Amino acid sequence: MTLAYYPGCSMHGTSREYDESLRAVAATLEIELREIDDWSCCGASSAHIADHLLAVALPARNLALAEAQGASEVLAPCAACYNRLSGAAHAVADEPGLATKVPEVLGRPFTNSVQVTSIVELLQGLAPAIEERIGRLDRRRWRGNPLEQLNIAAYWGCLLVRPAATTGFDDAEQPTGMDDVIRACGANPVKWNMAVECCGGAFSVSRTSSVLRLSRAIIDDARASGADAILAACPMCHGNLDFRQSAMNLDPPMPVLYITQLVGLALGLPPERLGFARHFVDTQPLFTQLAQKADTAAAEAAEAAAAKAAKAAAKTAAKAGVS
Amino acid sequence: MGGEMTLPPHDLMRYAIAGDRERLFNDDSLWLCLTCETCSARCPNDVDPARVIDALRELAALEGAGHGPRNVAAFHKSFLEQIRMTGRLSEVGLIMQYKMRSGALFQDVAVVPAMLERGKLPLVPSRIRGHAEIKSIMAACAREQALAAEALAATADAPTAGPAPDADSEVAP
Amino acid sequence: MSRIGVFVCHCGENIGRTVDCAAVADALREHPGVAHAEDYKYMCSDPGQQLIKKAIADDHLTGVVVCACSPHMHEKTFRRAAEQAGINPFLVEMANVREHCSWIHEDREQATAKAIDIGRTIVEKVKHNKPLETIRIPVTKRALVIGGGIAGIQAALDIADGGHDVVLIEKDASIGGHMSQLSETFPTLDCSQCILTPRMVEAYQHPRIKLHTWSEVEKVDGYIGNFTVTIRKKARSVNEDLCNGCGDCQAACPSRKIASEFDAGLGKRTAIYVPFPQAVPNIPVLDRENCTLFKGRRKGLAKDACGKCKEACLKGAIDYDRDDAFVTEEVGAIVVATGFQLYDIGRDQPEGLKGYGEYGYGEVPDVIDGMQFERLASASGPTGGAMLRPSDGTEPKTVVFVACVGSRDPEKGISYCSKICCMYTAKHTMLYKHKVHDGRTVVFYMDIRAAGKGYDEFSRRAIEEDGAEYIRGRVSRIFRDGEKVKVWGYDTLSNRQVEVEADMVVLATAVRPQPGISELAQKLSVSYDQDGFLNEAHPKLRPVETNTAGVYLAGACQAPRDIPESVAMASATAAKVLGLFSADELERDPSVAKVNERTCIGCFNCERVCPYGAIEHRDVCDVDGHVCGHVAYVNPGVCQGCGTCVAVCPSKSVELANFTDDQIYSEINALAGW
Amino acid sequence: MADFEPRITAFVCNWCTYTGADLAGTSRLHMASNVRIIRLPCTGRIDHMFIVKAFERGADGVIVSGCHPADCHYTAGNYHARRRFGVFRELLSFLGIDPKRVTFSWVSASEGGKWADVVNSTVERVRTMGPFDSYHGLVGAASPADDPFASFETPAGATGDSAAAPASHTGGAS
Repeated sequence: MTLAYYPGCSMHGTSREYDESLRAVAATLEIELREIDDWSCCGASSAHIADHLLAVALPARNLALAEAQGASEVLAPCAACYNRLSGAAHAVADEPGLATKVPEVLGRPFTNSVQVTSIVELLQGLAPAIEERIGRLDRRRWRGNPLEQLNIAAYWGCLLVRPAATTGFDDAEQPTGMDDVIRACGANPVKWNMAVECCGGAFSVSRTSSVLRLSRAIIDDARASGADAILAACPMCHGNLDFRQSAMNLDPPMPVLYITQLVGLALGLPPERLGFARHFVDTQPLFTQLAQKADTAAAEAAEAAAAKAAKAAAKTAAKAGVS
Repeated sequence: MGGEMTLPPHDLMRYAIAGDRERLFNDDSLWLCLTCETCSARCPNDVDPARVIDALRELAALEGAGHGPRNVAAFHKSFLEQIRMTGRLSEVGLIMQYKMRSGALFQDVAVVPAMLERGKLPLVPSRIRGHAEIKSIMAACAREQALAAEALAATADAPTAGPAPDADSEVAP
Repeated sequence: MSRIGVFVCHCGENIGRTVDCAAVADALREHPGVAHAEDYKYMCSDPGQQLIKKAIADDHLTGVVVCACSPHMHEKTFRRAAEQAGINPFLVEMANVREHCSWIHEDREQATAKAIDIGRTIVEKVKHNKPLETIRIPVTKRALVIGGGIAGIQAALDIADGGHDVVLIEKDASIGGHMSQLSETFPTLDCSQCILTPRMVEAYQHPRIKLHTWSEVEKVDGYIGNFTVTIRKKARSVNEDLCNGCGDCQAACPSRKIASEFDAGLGKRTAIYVPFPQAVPNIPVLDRENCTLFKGRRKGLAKDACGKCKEACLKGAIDYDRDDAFVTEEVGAIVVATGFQLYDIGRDQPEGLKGYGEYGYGEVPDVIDGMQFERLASASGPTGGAMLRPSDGTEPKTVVFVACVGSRDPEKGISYCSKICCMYTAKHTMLYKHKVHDGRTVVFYMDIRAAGKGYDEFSRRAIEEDGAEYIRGRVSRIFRDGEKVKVWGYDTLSNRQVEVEADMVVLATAVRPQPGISELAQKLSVSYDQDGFLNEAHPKLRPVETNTAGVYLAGACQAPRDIPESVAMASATAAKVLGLFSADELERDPSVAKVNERTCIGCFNCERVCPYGAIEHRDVCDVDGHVCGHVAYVNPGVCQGCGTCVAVCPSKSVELANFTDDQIYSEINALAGW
Repeated sequence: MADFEPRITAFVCNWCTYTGADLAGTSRLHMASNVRIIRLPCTGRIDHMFIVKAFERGADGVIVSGCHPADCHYTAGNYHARRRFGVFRELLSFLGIDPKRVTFSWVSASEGGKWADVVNSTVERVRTMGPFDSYHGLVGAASPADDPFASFETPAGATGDSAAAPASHTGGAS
């Protein structure tokens, strides 16, 4: 499988671990990611506030480049980029005049022929392949894997599910795709309430207090629902939940993983390749804790098996005795 | 964010229907919207407040009512300026510019070393080859917007009675 | 040769002011085929009518044209007069020179010229008018009522008390409908079952009412006065004639964990069951879907897996091998009273509707709908009337009620107001408060629509006496938060976000038509709106009739209705039915279509366009008497005379009486060269 | 062309437009007097040939009007009419009749005002288009009213009465 890859600005900056883990996972799953040559910013948080045409034109340039570079499908792992790219594709298709206006403004041909794919769609589609690869379906092979002990809250945020008309690959209020990926990785999705609530998005810098309030509510609900960690698919969400968490003085802190990092772990990739060191909330305690739980569980299972075997042996012995 | 707005989304819609620019543009509420789209997703009448709010913000700028409170405006200006300069968003550049514009010079300085340590703030901004193209795209869009502003001024001069025309259609390119 | 009489009316000054009536009469007198023409001040007056009668007799007229007002005004008057003078009333036509001429023009010359033209076209039409006999069709004085809820019961009782036989059919095991599930009713808070059960028994025991429960309409043939209805009696597995309702079978049934429909899923029932103790008839049905024996049979087990109910039945009434049976009933009128269902907020929705993901798709156990609350509040309900929430059986101390869930939400697919929810929500807050005195009730509403006698006073009482907190605004999210159910909403009057930690949430979900309503409507040739509610013939003046003669609507199958409205509609349908049955024969307008069987090519285009299903197939035989083809035949009892079949007939083999091609071309010709 | 008075034939349904025209009358809405109404039970009854015939017989314009979609007294007759007229427009052009000479509209029983508008606007439009005489040129020198073959052209064997009518009565009305 070959996909055009639109990393977006954050993946080269504050969310490098997302980019790294994605590349590692893609390599393992034999997916070729062709980074769009000379891609530019999609305008994400700001362009749509200032100028509707610009908000369409900036992402459209990248779609036009992808087109010119022979792609039919573009992966935009950043939720904000995905939202702008797919939004632009829909706007050009639906809004009268844009189909001619946009190429004019871009100064390059654009036929709006590229499909924009989100990371969740991609990984959900790959879930069977992941399951097969890690051998989760083979209970014996998988038993004892620490991920079995991981309860994780799938956090979607706003940009992957809304507006439903342009995203629409999952239910807008109770999406399930990330849960499928979690299950494929052998971990346990928790039922919780804040999957599609907003984290404060682009106010991280300009209105930090709002972000702290909104993100705090998300982390609290995840914890109350029994999650050991939160799963994110958006650099902005990750930044608000991870980087801004130190200001919340949480004890213990709540680790926030990228969806690609979880898949990487499941695939058995070394944590260094997945960029955990770049997190602000240390993930090491989580891994230690999971490993301990796994050990305990394995010991318990062994004990139970031994007891069962003993019981069975006693039974046969008794039978033998009777006969 | 609705709780932090003096005019929550449904009030913004009411004032938009009433054409009350004064109320809309002299209030920060318009700029507190994060475009999380929850209002649009749950509106029983398919009003799509998120799109209307975007349009209102564009209208506010066209009419010279600014880009909201200083720090919010500073953020968006810096963001777009970054794109204009290099074609991509350099987060270091964004933060630096933002600090200059907002005056929040010391905000978050403590975390910079931690960011650097984690390799999250590349100091050398990468400039794309097509940065001239980005400049021309932005210039073209600005021209379109100027035309729209002129058209808007023309309609504003004409005596209007009753509610203002639909905000969406006015600013649509 | 035609001998037409033309009578020009001055209508006082109304026509005479702008039209030179004498000139019109003079001009038309010269028109070929006109034997008599005169004008008079008031044609519709008694002397005016005498003029017409006299001319008919003296001049042996073969047709009459009255140049006066609109046919919708006085056509009947003049036709009656002509009939009294001995000519067929359908040879009389009106030329509308008042509404269509004198009243809308000022120029006397132009108006007069136009009046002459109008007179000419009608004279040409009347020349081709055929004497018609009013169609008389016999009436089977027996009614079918579909649906045994309060509307159906009321209609059946009223018709039966009026002296005619009624067939009442009900798809469920018992009659009673939704009203039997309610605890108390607004605005009087009288016990629903206490007022309903006597009526159920009365209907059951009425000598003129024949009841088919666990039955559905399979097929409807015929037309007003003469319907033949095939009824599917679904396999009950219990012989109704033998069963004495002792209940031993239910006691013996091992499948005891099936969600009870009557208790809206909150209670349990057995596989063989009577839906509720007061059921009428008190005869159980066997739910084959959930029965162990039938599950086994479906799996192909050689031996039956159960049989306990049969063993327990001392009367030998259980019969596992009975299949669906069909009975036909001949009736003259049909009352549809199929009622409603409640919208479900779940993920799976029929086409055009969406669920409420923001309310957890109904998967939060302590979020229930209005009907479930009725069962919780009912003394005969699963909790015996104790106010206990479903998840853990504790008494909820804070209950949130949400109005307009689905209703007035075009984005979810329902744009109408469900009408009853404002009132029953107010009632629910009171019922709750009367049971849990220290409890708190919060109601989120969009508007309070309490139009009805005593209704607004009732909802005020909920607020003022029983302390319900009414918050004007919508709820944006409902989710489980530990033991609590959290409700996020907005108070638009105080402009603030509201969060309520509730123990239970009651959703006033929208009223929707019953499933299968469109199939039934098609069987009855009744139209329905985009929401599936059946259409009345006229929203103001014919609210209980349909466009299919002889089919009437009562209750919530037509639109959301409360109990008094349903009952009023039911009685109205009964009045219509009794009126229909008051004569032995029906009179019908004879302007219907007729097929020329000799030229019909049997393409049945007419059948495809006929909105009434009036086209039938007739065999055509060759000289040896073998069937060699088919031609169309218009059933005059069903045809309403729209003429659509005439326009689509490629071989011009259908004619509509008194609107024939001849006549219309003659009218067009009469205008030539004006 | 200022003195040209167009002749318009209107085919209307009995239940909506005819009653709407009645309402225009009871409301005393004054309108152009150039329209002659032919009442039919339903627009579904209208055969295209009626319209062609009206033009042939000297009409300069035609109005076809019935109940609004979904309001048909006979449930669906107007839908069938609408569908047929979609096809008929093309036939009109083929016949050399400018489709603008034909007005299709929905006028309900409560729309007296709309009926007056339909009448006035159609009359005005046809007035600017001028008389419809191209067809008559084809038929021959004789004016349609004097056409001695009128009786043979009436489909389905019109009787002598109707055939004689137009031939002998042309003077009085105009």
